[in-house]
Amino acid sequence: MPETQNVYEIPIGPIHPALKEPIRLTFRVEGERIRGVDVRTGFAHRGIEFMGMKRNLIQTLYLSERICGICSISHPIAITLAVERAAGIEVPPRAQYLRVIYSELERIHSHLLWAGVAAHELGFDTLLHLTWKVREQVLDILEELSGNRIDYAIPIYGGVRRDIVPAQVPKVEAMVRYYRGLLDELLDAFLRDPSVEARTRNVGILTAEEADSLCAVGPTARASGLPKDVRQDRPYLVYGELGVKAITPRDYGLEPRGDVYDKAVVRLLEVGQSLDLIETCLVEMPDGEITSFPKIPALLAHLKKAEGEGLGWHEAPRGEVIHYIRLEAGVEEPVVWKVKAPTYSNVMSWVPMFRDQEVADIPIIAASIDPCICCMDRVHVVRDGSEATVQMEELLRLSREKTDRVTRRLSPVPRHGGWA
Amino acid sequence: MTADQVRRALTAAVPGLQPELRPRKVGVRAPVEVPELWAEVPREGLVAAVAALKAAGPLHISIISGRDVGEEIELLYHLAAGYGTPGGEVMVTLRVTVPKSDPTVPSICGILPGAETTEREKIEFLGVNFTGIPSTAHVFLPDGFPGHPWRKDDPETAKLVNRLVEWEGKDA
Amino acid sequence: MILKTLFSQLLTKPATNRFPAKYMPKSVLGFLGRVKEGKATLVPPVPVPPRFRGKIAYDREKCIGCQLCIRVCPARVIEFLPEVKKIRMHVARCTFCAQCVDACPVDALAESPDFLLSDTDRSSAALTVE
Amino acid sequence: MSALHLVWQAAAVLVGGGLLGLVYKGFDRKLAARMQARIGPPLRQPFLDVGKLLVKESVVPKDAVGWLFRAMPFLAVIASFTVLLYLPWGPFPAVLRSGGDAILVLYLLAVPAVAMALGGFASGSPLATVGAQREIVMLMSYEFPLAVAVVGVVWRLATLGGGPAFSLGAIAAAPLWAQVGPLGVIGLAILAACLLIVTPAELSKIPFDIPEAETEIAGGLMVEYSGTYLALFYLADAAKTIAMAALVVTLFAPYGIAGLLGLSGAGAQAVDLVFHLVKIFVVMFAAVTTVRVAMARLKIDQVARGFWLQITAVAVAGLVLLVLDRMVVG
Repeated sequence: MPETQNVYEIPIGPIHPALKEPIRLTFRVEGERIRGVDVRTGFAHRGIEFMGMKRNLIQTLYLSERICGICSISHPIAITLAVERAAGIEVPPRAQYLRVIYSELERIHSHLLWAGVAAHELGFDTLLHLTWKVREQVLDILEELSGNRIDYAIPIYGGVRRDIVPAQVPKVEAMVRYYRGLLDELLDAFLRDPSVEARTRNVGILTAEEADSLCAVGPTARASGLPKDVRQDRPYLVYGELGVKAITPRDYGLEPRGDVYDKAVVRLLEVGQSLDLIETCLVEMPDGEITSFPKIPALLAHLKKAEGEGLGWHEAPRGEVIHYIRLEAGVEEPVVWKVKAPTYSNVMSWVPMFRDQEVADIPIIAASIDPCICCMDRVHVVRDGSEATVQMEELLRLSREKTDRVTRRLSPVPRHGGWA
Repeated sequence: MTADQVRRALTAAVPGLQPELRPRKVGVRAPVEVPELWAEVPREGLVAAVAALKAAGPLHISIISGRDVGEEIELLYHLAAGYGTPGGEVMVTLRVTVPKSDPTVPSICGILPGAETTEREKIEFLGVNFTGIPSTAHVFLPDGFPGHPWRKDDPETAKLVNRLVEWEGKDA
Repeated sequence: MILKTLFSQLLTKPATNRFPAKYMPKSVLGFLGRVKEGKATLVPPVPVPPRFRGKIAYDREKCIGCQLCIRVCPARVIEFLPEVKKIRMHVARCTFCAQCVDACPVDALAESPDFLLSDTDRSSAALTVE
Repeated sequence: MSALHLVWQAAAVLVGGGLLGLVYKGFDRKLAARMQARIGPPLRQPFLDVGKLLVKESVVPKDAVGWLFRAMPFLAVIASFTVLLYLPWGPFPAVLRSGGDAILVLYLLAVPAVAMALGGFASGSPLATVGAQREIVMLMSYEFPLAVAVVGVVWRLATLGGGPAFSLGAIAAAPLWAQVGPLGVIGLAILAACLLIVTPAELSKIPFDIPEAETEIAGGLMVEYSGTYLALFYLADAAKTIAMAALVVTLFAPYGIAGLLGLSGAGAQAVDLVFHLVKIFVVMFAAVTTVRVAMARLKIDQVARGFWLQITAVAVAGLVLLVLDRMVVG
């Protein structure tokens, strides 16, 4: 079809209610049909890799945790694996199981979070509230085990920082039972609801060939029918022994189409898979040390004299996370630290997914890869004065003036200062 | 796919290539060895090496990492050969070194369209040129951003860092 | 079905814990002041688990001024006081990873369950641990 | 009836309708929240919202067609409040009963939607433009089943000789259910169901809140509106909610309970008025609140297809049944 004057541009972002994080998508739209999309990112670039290369490895570990609040176990696991590889550190067996338990707990909470967000993008707020209500259980368990609801600060080079004590095991088991009982209800609410199906079936299709050539990872690739799961393909920790199998819509008796519905299927089934893994780990976990460096000074000394390079990978809830690190003897900071978050691989998949879809589908398609923009963007840029950027002080002054104006109009009595 | 197959594919494609096998022991009860291959590739041989890997099985690019080593720029292509085969994936890292005077590398987007994001990122951050890349538009940095942040001799980045340090000092 | 869930939720108590008060007070700080004076009651927050990582507690007597905590702190929370060889912590910057607690060789630092840390002044006494 | 009396009645209906609309909005939000296991805003929240909007600055975008942008909220409010004057209120007949009939009500109900669409086009924002296009498509989709349902009922009544054709007052005075045969009852039930499905569409509520679609087009039509203008649209929506629910009640359940309770005089009128309001509330709760918490937002093409094909077909079937009933019963 020739481009007519009916084609106009709709900007989505960097600030938009459909986007939980800043990214700019410019759509060329004809009526309600999308003809083209331009993706611009970088609005949340903080320069984390750069900052990491200015800090010692222990500080970098916590920085990596803050690449993303949702994948806050995935990035630390990938970086610890990379550093352990580079510095030749062994991880005690129990610690390996503990890392698996924590990452599967995170997968549950991340997938439930996604389910809620997806429902919200569809205008189905009830499901959002429902899933986020049940998500509290796993957050409570994470809080119970790690002491924090997010940013758990659990992995450390050579092991983990906190053990699961016997008194906590029944609580974790209770949580597993809770979700087992609930999973059917969730599947019912998402996959057998006619209005959800109407909005997600055959929307945002990513074919298996496209997923393969665009190097999609995680549930985005698996929904297209590619059984790609780092836990099964390239084993690490104890995943090789746990018999993880990549979940595709076939496990739900569906032929994969790669649409949003399939992505929901994969994510919800993975919640069940994570429950299985947690249960198995709790049973199989051997006793013993949880770290090979109980004393921090010894760890710091070992890392300082380590020399080498290493890769660490992990299947985060959203897909493959990979960290490359290079250490040099006598330097506490990593010489090179490169992070790849899943969204980095998946962002290219948006282009075929958006093609010829409707404007109404934009939010759910954008959300279907479970984008984590802050994972992907990592450089902070300060722009001074150029391109009519308003400085923060100026913005503050303007908004205060306006509040004053409005309150003066509201009440004849002048307002007292302060926020109380 | 086994490490041996990958190694044969690589050496057949680029004569003189010497892939180094770095296996890692994984697991607790019945440990297995997960192979990793690292190889130095001249930039002329890069496309041939990636094409050979692609011909040998499903191929995935994780990321290209890079660093500034004085007069040269080192690029590491982290690829996963045999992607999607249970227990049969081999992590391949190809190391390409280019001089700063001519930082040009052939693009592998023709073989792996998914490499575009990471190649574009290298254009922004390291000032590497990729021949044959579909688009060179910025992905992360604003258009017209001065300099390349990962180059150690980049005066613009140095200024930026100084400004950030000053700004952070205010915060403390 | 979803309708069943909806109507059962209509008849049960909402999931929200009404912390700190059942209804939004005119002034939160004023309300907290009245709570302190015993004139108002606080709706208690959801209790924290036993090993919760809250504000770091500091035992000044035990501290030997080794500065190990400063070396591992990712957020530059801790300031060294060279005259007395002790530390000062600016909790406003803290990320609650408790790495300093792990690093401390003499157990001068500990995790406290205190998480009600909001304040209008980032250098107030409540947010400075000495 | 004196002119003063008329003015007094009109004022009571308008003020009462507006207040009632906001109260129902409060109930709607509270009940929806409780269904979602939330606490929800206090019942007076809609009043606070309107109050706050009224004191806020009303921004008119630079690219907007200023006069059109400013005029449309007023048009929406006037039209939706005028509907209230043409509807009977339980025991009380409509204030302007002599001036208009069901057809006029249908037209007036369409006006706020058109006003919102024009306002959206006038605001000069691409998001509002998309929203306005969607509003127009929505209007065209649900208008036909709505017309079939309303016209079907009033036509059947006219054939029974129940009073002037298309008069809502006549319908309220003589409920149809008892006057038609079994075919007619089925037909009426079908039309009632259609009208209940059209109700959330008419009010732009989930699953039909497509023109506003907060997550898709950031509020769509309303995206550039602020301050007083937004408050006016809010009030128009509140009045329209009441009007639509009252229309459903008037057409299909115009019964009072005073007779059953053996009351008469002012007491009966009061009881019936309250009962009427309760019925309005029930319709709103069933057709708006419950539906909007139990469904996802549909897409505009799905809605258009659904209304043009399925719902229209069903409504026409109901109409045909009524026609057959007329042939049988007379």
